[in-house]
Amino acid sequence: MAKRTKTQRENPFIQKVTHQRWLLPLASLLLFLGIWQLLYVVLNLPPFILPSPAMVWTKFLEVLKNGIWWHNISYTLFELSLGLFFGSVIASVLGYILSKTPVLEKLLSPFLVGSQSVPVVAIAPLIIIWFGPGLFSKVLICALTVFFPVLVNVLVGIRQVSQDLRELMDSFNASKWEILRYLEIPASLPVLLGGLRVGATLSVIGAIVGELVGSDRGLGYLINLGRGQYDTALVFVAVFSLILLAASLYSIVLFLERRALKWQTWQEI
Amino acid sequence: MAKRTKTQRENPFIQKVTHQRWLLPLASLLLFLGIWQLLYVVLNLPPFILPSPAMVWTKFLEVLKNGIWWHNISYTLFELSLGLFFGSVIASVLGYILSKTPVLEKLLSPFLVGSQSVPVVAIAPLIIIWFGPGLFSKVLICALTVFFPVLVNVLVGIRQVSQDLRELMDSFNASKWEILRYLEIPASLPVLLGGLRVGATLSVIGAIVGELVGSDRGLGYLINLGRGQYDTALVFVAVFSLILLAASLYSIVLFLERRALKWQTWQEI
Amino acid sequence: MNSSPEDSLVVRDLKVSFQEKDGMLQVLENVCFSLHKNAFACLIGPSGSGKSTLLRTLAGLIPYESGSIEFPEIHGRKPRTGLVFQKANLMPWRTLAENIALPLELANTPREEIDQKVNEMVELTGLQGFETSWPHELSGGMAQRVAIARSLVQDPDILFLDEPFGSLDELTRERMSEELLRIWDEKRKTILMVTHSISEAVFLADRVLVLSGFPQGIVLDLPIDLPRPRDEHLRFISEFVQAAATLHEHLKI
Amino acid sequence: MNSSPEDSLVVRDLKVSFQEKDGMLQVLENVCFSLHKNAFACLIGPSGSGKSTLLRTLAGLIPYESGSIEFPEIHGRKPRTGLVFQKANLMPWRTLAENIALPLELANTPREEIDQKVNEMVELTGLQGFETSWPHELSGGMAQRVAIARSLVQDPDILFLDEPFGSLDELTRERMSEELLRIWDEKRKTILMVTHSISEAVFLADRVLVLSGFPQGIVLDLPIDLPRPRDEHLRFISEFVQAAATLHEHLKI
Amino acid sequence: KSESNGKLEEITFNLTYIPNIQFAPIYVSIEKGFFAEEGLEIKLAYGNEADMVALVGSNHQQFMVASGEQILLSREQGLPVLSVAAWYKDYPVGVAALKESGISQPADLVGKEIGLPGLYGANYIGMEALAAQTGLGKNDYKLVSIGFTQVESLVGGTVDAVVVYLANEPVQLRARGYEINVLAVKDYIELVGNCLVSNETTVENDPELVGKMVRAFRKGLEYTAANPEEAWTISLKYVDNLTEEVAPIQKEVLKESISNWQVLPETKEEQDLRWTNMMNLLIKIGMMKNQLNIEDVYTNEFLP
Ligand SMILES: Nc1ncnc2c1ncn2[C@@H]1O[C@H](COP(=O)(O)OP(=O)(O)OP(=O)(O)O)[C@@H](O)[C@H]1O
Ligand SMILES: Nc1ncnc2c1ncn2[C@@H]1O[C@H](COP(=O)(O)OP(=O)(O)OP(=O)(O)O)[C@@H](O)[C@H]1O
Ligand SMILES: [Mg+2]
Ligand SMILES: [Mg+2]
Repeated sequence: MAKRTKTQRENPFIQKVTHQRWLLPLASLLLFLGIWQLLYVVLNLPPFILPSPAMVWTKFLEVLKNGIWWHNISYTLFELSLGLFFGSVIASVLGYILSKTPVLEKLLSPFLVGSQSVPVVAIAPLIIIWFGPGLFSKVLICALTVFFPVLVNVLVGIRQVSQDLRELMDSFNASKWEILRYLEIPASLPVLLGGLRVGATLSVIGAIVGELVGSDRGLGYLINLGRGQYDTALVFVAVFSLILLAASLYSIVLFLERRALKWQTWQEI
Repeated sequence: MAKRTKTQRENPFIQKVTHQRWLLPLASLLLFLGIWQLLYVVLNLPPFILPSPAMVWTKFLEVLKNGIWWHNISYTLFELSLGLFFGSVIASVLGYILSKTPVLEKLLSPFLVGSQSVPVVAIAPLIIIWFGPGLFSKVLICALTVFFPVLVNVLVGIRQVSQDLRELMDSFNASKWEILRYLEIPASLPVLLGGLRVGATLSVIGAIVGELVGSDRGLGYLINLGRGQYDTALVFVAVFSLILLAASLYSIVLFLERRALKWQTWQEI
Repeated sequence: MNSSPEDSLVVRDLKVSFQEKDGMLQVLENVCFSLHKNAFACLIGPSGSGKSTLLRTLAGLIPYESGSIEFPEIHGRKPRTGLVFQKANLMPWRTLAENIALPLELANTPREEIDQKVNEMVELTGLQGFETSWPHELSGGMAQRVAIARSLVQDPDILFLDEPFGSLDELTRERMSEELLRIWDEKRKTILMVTHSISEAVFLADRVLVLSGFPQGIVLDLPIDLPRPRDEHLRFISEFVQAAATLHEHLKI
Repeated sequence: MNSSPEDSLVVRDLKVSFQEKDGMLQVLENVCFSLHKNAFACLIGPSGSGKSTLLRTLAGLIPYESGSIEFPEIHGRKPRTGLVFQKANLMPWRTLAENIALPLELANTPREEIDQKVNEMVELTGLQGFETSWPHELSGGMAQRVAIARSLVQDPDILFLDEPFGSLDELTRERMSEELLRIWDEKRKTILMVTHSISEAVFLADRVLVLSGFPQGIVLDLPIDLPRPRDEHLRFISEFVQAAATLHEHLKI
Repeated sequence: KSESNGKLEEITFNLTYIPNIQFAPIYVSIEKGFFAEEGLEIKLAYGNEADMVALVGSNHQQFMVASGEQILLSREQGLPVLSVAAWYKDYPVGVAALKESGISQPADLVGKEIGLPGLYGANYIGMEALAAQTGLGKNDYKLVSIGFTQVESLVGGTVDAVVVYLANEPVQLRARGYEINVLAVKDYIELVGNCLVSNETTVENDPELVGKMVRAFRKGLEYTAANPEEAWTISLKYVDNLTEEVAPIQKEVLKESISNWQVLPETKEEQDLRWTNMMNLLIKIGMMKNQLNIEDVYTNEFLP
């Protein structure tokens, strides 16, 4: 029979590059800063249109020191966590139910699609009248944004589950709940996490949109403030904070993927 | 051996309900209108906050007759088609390339995630300066919106392709192009079309966002106009037109799914 | 056919067909037979005659159009059934050991007991050292052995096996069938096994059922009255050869 | 071992191992053999000994660590190889006929020729009436026959078969092996076939290779000098029984 | 230098927001040929105020309409924009409340929730000006960010009062039968309103062009004030959806707007006062840090 030994075959350089996770993102960051500085110098646009990296950095230190940054980002983070949580949980549950009852899917899908194509500003009055101008509306908008990609990927993911394995579970007389837990969740996880990747990224925009429409706290408010005061560096600080949030969420999902899909990693070349 | 006959087993009522595609959406529509009318009567809000279905219908007929509706929806449709087309094509191509070169994926993913979390209003001046206030900016914003869900699902879909079938193609000495055409595309189609479902729906919002920021044509303009004039019925007409656009796109993708995934339909219960 | 108190499975006039895009595919009709407790029956028949379909129907995975399937109670409770599929049907996200443990986890068995039983099964099927391998890292025969282990670990009363030794080499096959016989004998199970090898059927079973394609059903129900335990030299005695020849004859129909 | 102009495959000192999460899994070492043109060789060995791995390596699907694999030219061109996998490996989105047509489509064969060749193959494998069935609607044996048809349709010079008849009933199996022999004889192919049945190996092959697990490699290379065409009564002559016994002996090592 | 050799010079004119009846003077100038008389052909563009100020400030474009405080705010950030002609007399913002709420003077706002789009922009500045001028302290009232939903929020009872544009929301509310009280900022302090804006480069290098723009613009302004009915008819070509139900209200909006315009230019002293007041206010509420030279932020040299 075959024999297992502990030797390693991989090229140590490639290994280093691919295994040290911070190396490549760092490279991208430097690349980006380089391009930005170049644009700043070459285009020679006034700073209120395109500030230099250094200006933005100075501004960042300033708002960091006077607490404005934390005051606002923490609020957005809070909205966004709630929105992401409720949006993806409800989407998953609903997606599961719909995948089991195609008739319901057909009945509801016009509403679901509709809910995705209504711009918030258009129904802002209704939202504010019904749910008030506070936290709830913003969380709702964020949750709505997250909702759809997760829902669709749950639907697609569950449909993908191998019929043979369904029969296997049936042969053990597994209950619906057991089928969900032991078969459907693990089998659709790759697609599901793909939906979460998109959803997590969109959730940031979702949280911001509500703030842009009307809010006195959060990164969206900071953007409005910066724009209102022609303080473009502040706008940039807020935008980069957003990107940071989105990238962190994305990385968390990627990390989950890597952990959950160990059995699939062999397919990576 | 087994024998094939032409009999049908399905319950004719269920069959009618599930096969006549317009029946269920129609039911949802009626349901929706009913709820709306009920809200209108019960809440008794002034019409500039919540108009009745009849008012919105009258408004629709009016803008249909004087040509405003067509003038604006056609423009949005045009933007959106371009955005959807370029967004999904570029995302698919890039997704394919990234799925083949994980190092590149790691290098680029911060940018890609970043591109998704920047609210348009925040970088509107840059977009307008670089691309002008016209059509191109709007198509660009729309394409950006479509881009990400399609990209992620291409990545996930291609990773899902069965390794056994890859070996089969290799055993025929198939070229990369042949593997793409005969294996990767059909095998990842379910997930890919899932991404397109989300992308198509989002594209509508994408097209509108640009118009809302500033434009004198399109459904986004119509929304601004209606809000500016406190003509809420007009806002509703525009919003329903958006939903109609989104639902049509969604249906087209669903139709494609049904055609392309005939082999999978047996899994529908 | 009347059910006797000794029966553990009674099938009457079973009819099964599949809905396909262009109509119905009739697969089984007129299938009648019963298995008494502690029966070891083999099912043979041409490829596509409906053997797997019959087993899947018995295991409750496919609805039947008409007829009846009865499982009389054993020790005053509904009997547990187990099915080994024709494909290995492993979960790609579970390691070898986790795949074997699946039915125990479903039955809420305590962790320790699971570990112990899984270990037993790994040894029985000769898979030591591969407990943490993923299914895609296993050879065809190893995967099939995992599938067998998975069905045995839950100790079912009635075991349906669909060509379980299909991709095992002859030695492993012999070892596995010996084990199966031992378990059957020891635990008094009812076994219905599909095989494509006539000699394997005669060698192992008390009875061999021959399933012919639609619409014939079971065309032969041949009792095999060879002494047990059976060993290799039996293959050359005349009853064995006779039975094999009869089966061969009936398969050709 | 020196390669002769008559060889169509020469393997020297082949070494293959898999990268797994906790180190390397050594599977093949010291594998040396060559097949001459028009050879029909069978490969047997215990489950997990590396038979499938060897075939997949020969077909170019797995990189090898050291050693060499050579395919001398045939008619002045690189020989075409074909591989039948141990699993049927059908594309679920292609109908039965489209699955068989795949290699022809890859070779840009004109549509008419494809249709005609596919029809031939469907008949050969007895799958008439199921041309438009999806793979999930086929029985295990039917799927395996589709896989065989798919490999034969492209008319390769060297054919690697991994337990192609594993899930076929005895009659279909006989018919398919006869067909294989006919094609081999007619078209002068080189065939290397993995089987788990010693008697099938002796019955079909010119040579039987016995592969033992790591690190032994090919432990026996037994020529079978039985006359052709072979028929059933051969199974009872002493050379046959002798060869089978030798193989049985070597498998046990 | 622009030359009037029969061919018209094409100029982009930026209007904030969307086509609107309040832009009637510009539509009139185009349709009546006042721009063409000066050798100009106007291309209208609509968009966000801040974006447009940036475009004009960077001399990507030359002319726009903007609120006075935007000039101060953007100048502090280094955008060389300036007002070349005043349009509105006063700051066009006020606080509106339903009559039944009993709010009829600034002191009544104590302890109330006041809705406004956000803590930035003209509404916010107007509110702060009103509060500062009438001695209301930061903690006397509560500002609630409600986006541009003032009318709905007031009617729906979400807030007690809302900050509004005098020419718009009050008209809308009254037209729908709501009785309201409006506390107009202009009644308490004189601040600059909307202006025609250009940038320093254009003013220095092409004063002739600026003169032409101002002349044509003012002609339209005067003509509209004198002939509101005709101006209305002309605007129909530019503003969509002026239907039977919307039209009367929008006519009212136009009327209200006209009453706020500087059809006759004010004196330099009056203007200096408005700009200085605005600058001091912005500094007081922390939106500006440094004093600017008032001479730089506007010029009357192109006025008649
Ligand atoms: N992709 C893989 N990754 C890691 N290990 C593998 C992989 N494929 C096979 N192996 C290991 O290689 C060894 C040989 O496998 P192989 O499939 O070649 O056996 P085999 O001789 O074909 O057995 P069988 O008769 O059961 O099919 C086994 O121990 C198996 O676990
Ligand atoms: N899910 C299905 N949908 C439609 N037809 C099916 C399905 N499963 C099996 N069939 C058809 O039913 C018939 C019997 O199939 P079955 O798998 O029972 O044969 P089998 O006797 O097990 O054959 P083998 O020995 O080849 O495994 C075949 O004609 C097959 O095409
Ligand atoms: Mg079968
Ligand atoms: Mg194998």
